[in-house]
Amino acid sequence: MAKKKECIAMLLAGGQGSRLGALTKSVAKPAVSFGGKYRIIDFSLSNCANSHIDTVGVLTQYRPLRLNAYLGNGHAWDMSGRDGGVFILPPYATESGAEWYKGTADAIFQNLDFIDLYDPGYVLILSGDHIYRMDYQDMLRNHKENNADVSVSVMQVPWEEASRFGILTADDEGRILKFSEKPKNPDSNLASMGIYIFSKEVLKKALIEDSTDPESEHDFGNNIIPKLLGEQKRLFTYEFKGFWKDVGTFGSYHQTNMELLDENPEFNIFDPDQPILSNVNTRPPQYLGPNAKVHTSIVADGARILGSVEHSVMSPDTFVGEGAVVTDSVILPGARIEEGAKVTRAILGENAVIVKNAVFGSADESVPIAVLGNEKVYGEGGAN
Amino acid sequence: MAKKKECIAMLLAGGQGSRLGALTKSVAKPAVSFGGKYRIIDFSLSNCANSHIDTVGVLTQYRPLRLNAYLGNGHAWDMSGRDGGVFILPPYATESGAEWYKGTADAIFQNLDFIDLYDPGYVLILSGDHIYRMDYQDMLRNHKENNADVSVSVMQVPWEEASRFGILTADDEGRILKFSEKPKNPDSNLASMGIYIFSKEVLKKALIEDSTDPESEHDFGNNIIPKLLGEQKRLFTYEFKGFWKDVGTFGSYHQTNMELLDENPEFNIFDPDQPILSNVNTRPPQYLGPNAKVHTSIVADGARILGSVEHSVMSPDTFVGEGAVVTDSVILPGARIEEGAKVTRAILGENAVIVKNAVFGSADESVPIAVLGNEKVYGEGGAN
Amino acid sequence: MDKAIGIINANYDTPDLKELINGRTAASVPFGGRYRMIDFALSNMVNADITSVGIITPYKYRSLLDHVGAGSEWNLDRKNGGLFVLPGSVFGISSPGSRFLLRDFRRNMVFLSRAQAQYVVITTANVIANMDYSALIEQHEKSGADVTMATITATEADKDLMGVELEAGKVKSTFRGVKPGDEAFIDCFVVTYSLLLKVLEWYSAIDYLDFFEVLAGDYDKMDVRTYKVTGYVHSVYTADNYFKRNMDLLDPCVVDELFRDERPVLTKITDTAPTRYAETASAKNSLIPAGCMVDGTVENSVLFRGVKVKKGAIVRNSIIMQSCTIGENAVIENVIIDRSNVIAPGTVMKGAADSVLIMAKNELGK
Amino acid sequence: MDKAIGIINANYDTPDLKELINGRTAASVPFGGRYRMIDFALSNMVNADITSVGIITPYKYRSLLDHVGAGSEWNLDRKNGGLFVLPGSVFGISSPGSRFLLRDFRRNMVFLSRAQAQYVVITTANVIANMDYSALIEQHEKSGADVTMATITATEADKDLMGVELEAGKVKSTFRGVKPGDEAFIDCFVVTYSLLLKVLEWYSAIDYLDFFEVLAGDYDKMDVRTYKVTGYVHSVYTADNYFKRNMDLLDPCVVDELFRDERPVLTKITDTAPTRYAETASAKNSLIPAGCMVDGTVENSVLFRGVKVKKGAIVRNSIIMQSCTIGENAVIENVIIDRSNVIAPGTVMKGAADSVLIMAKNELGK
Repeated sequence: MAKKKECIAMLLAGGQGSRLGALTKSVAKPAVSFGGKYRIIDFSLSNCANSHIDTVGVLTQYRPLRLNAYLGNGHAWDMSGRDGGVFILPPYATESGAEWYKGTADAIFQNLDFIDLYDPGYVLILSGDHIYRMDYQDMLRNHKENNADVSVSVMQVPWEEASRFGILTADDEGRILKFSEKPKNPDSNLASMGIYIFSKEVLKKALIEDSTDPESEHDFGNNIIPKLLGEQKRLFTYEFKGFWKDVGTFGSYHQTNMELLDENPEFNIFDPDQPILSNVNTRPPQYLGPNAKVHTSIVADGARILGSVEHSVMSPDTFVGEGAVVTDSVILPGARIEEGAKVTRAILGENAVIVKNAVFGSADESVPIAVLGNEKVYGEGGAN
Repeated sequence: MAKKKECIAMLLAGGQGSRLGALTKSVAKPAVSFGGKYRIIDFSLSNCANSHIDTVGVLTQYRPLRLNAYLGNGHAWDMSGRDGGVFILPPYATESGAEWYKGTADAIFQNLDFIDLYDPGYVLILSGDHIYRMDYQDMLRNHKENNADVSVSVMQVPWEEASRFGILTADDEGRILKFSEKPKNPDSNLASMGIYIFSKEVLKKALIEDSTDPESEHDFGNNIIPKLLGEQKRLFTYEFKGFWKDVGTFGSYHQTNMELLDENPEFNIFDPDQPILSNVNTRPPQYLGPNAKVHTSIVADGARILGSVEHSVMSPDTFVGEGAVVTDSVILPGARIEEGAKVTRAILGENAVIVKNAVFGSADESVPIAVLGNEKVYGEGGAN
Repeated sequence: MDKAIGIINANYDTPDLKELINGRTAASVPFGGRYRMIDFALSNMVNADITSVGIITPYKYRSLLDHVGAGSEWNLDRKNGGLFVLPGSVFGISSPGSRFLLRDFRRNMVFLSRAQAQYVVITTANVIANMDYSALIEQHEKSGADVTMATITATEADKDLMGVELEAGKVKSTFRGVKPGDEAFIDCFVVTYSLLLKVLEWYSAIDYLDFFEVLAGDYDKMDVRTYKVTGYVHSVYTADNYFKRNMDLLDPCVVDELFRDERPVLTKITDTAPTRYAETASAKNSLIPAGCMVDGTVENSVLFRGVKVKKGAIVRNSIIMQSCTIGENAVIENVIIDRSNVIAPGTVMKGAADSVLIMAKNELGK
Repeated sequence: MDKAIGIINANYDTPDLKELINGRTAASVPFGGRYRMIDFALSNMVNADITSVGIITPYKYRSLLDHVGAGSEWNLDRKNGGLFVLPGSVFGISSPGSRFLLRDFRRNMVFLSRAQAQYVVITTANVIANMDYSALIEQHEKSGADVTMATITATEADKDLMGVELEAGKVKSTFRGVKPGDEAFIDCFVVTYSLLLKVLEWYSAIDYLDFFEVLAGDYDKMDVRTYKVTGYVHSVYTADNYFKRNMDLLDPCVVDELFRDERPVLTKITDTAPTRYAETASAKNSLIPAGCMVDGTVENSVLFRGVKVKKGAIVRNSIIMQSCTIGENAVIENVIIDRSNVIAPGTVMKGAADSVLIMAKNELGK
């Protein structure tokens, strides 16, 4: 039925992303806005498109409605059509009953049917909430050269931070000897990025065995990788050098947005040869009013700026009134800063409103980033 | 966000369709093949397309994978794009937990969010497993003229069969006075077809109230309609005249296919002005061999017929070998009847095989239709 | 069957657009930062639920095809109906100003006869307006007219339109030389399908005529009415008008009227990053789309996608089209720079306020 | 960046296709029950994972545009790459048989320069074959050749192809007047991108020449090789050949070779019902697509969609194109009936077995 594929991707987008709570009201975390015009999931999907992987299963069980509408059939990432596509894979009922996904490994296990449909040689496992640019074909080439069963993408972290990560210890050829989750005394500084390539038959066997293990939490990092290491399977690292960020907290989300504003940003979204693809509506160009001041910022279409914007990220359809000042902030789609208001070191959620003359956020770097949730109004009645 | 709609459709496609068990192996019932090149759900979706309803939520919890792949984003039914589309609505998890659909009304209740996104004036509730052609706009016009809260599509059934149906009793204006599920002594012969138009606010209120009723089975026919009748709401019948069939049993499925072969079929799939839209791949034209005999039959592309086909429905990629004879049968996609085999009064599932010289089915009308399930092989080794 | 089908005629001569039509049709001239002229007519069609639209193309059709593609951005990639690119006739015999040649319709009888409908909405591709065609169709239907012409009260900018004279609510004649205050035809009308077919049949021998030349002899026999449009409506056939209409978009009220959520103007979507304003940037009273890099100063100007304004450069009262680079310390004032031009550092180009310079597009640029 | 881009040239003269090219291009002539000629070249491109394909169109391009649309059936409605419709030059100066005019490539330098790639696969639209272009590209890459021409061992049917003479595996000359057994070029080749650009630059002043006319003088300097294709491969430029190649499809082995699951031939999809055979129908040794109504007799024939063969009618050794009706008791033998013709009841049309009749298409039929 479907055409056999060399490699398909399974993208884990299920989490509720509770640490970004205020921004995930009626939006799944992978669909949270990022970088002015993107959604977080655009980065993984664009990596797939640019790596010629045209079939992606998206595993989700939390509020799939808008994520569904956003992903459509994958056309925005050049993936729709005869043989490929983006497929949302929610939990489903079978003759034997109905089960929610119990963990990352269980989510894939429950969709082995989907994988079998394409009968790929390799399965790429991804997270939907990382910001990076990677050529998965290069990782696949590496996997094949190593004759590996599993490849785990890793990056070097500072030694002093290594105990906060899942750390892989490998020999000189890159073969993994040991996996330690948050080790007290790390003997390596190679941290797992949560990106795996499995040879399909190895994956299938491991997931089937794991599914009946009552002790297992059905998690890739905690269960599947240690299990395969124990079985002496050929697990190799693939060392990634470049920009990679998990934007799972307000702090890292804000900081990663701010880094886009550097004069020579480490992560360059402006490179026309490696575009980040996304699914957008037509919006009119941005309008800058007669008294507008905008610098060191990125601004998306549909924005209307009458006041000042400094060192900030402005998403589509945002509004900054006359005399308002936005500094060091990330303003999500549709948010409005009314005239005379002041927003500093803040994140404003989708369609959030800062009313006239209100002051939100503080330049004091010792206090956390100020966050206003989606659809919320701040400063109603002129009060703070 | 989304454009406001006058009317959207919610299509109940959740059932496992167990009475068609052999044909639903790895296929949801709405995706079962019908009439040579269609899938059962094509008929409801084409009605929507031809009635200019461009937004359809499909409620499903059973094996959505192939149904998802078949529906895509609705492009095949002219429904994709900026404002509309076909959206699969599986059960999903929220902050408060995860629930499977407990009944038809509960399925809609759990997706009130989706309905609110389009803020329609009216909601059309459909079943995915009926074969008919209806102009829903005419029903909507009728609904508005009656200033109705709910309209129920009905058709006259023979009085002697009325006690097998959900029967509606209405006054001269069509206002519904009573609903009786399979009444022993029917006082009307108007049977509900399971097609409803609700004014949105009435639907929403009824579903919210029903959701907390511990006595309710959360079913439209058994709970919602009686409840609204009890509240003196304005429920009206919309009388449908024409061809309508529920193809939920092998007998009715076979018979309804056979009726397409009548010289002047009551249900005419050949009318070019009212095409049934479907999502198909390019297949080569059908090939009839030098000794082929085909009459009183409908044949889809990709079929290859070397033997005889009489009074049968041949789906894409079916094969009839030299000397084989197919009579009074429905042959689903990819099924093969090898040389010299004989198939009579039968349904062959997708990719089923009748081996060389085997005999399957019987012309004796007192025995039930013979059914071979999807992917099954009959007569292996020459034995029956 | 839909009630109405649409035809956008893009096959007419617009010499007054000068260098802007080098290598492209008038319909595909860029407009308003990210649009093309034809986007307005095409969006108006689909916003009125017209699902069969034919575009009559001139010979220089590539830029137009590139832009409209299969029509998916306008939801016109459909099984029933959809977008049809229709070849137009080659010019020569017709009188100047003809925009609705009968032969362009006759050449496309197959489109007309397949897409049956009660009414046909016909427009040129150079009307800048967010119009509610369904109201136009509704008035036409209710009045029982044969033809309903959309009209405006002319301003100084509209003198190249055709004026109409009414008598008892019906059009009795048309004239050239429109003055402010006259009722002027904006090259958009609805015609009853059966009448259009009849006209094409009657005049099959002299099909080099314009539809309105033909009507001119028949105003007594035919029921031709007008539908008065208010608000922002302009037909753009000259470079001067082109510049002014772009500058109109620096008024947020005009933007709100043209680009409204309930009837959006749709265009081809490309994946460009948001626009980046460097620390040295200054930008005011300007329309700037995504995909630009602004390091210098931009005032009272309209930029298009992919424009780079380097450090120290100044762009004032100008239109800079797609993929141009304005080099460091260059000064650009009262200029239209067409796409893919690279302006060397330090260059100074200043047009007069009432007669802007035009720099033609760089054909081989990306 | 993809390794290769594709160009399908549909801009050449094919007078020997006679009435079949009335109102349509050679590329869009219907073939094999539901396809158009170009479907083979286009499907071969996409089956080799070529995602940027330019089609050079002649002036009569409407039928071709109608057919290829945005390329969605071929997965070519993409953001990166996609299907590009490229205007061809007008004919006149070139020698007959030219199929790869330099000026057609030069006119479309924008396409070539945007879609950078290492190799360019170029073919005409009239090659009926299910070819693995990726093997062709691979051989070209491994051999390091400048140009690799796909060739066959000629049969009687291939005498209008160009023959090639090899010396030590390299092409040294080409000739007209191919005899069975000669190695003949099937109008499909791969060229290294940088070389194509150089040739276009060198010969910019005499761009009315054909690419292979130019090569003819340079075979000693350039590395031109061949890639021998076996199996079912035919170029169709004459009506006689057209008839025979359609009839070839009545051999299931040919069908299996052309329409294979792993490299499907894709075409525009329409929503037609399955074909209905009435009680009085008899159909054998024929290729019949969905959407037909067969009440009469069909033998040794190829029908297209929407054909009705009424009761008592007999169709033998014929090709009946889309939407034709063969009236009751009519007898049709050795005839090609082009689309939308209605044959009155009782009509008898018989061509000779070696010289079939052709009935041109009915332009205004639906």
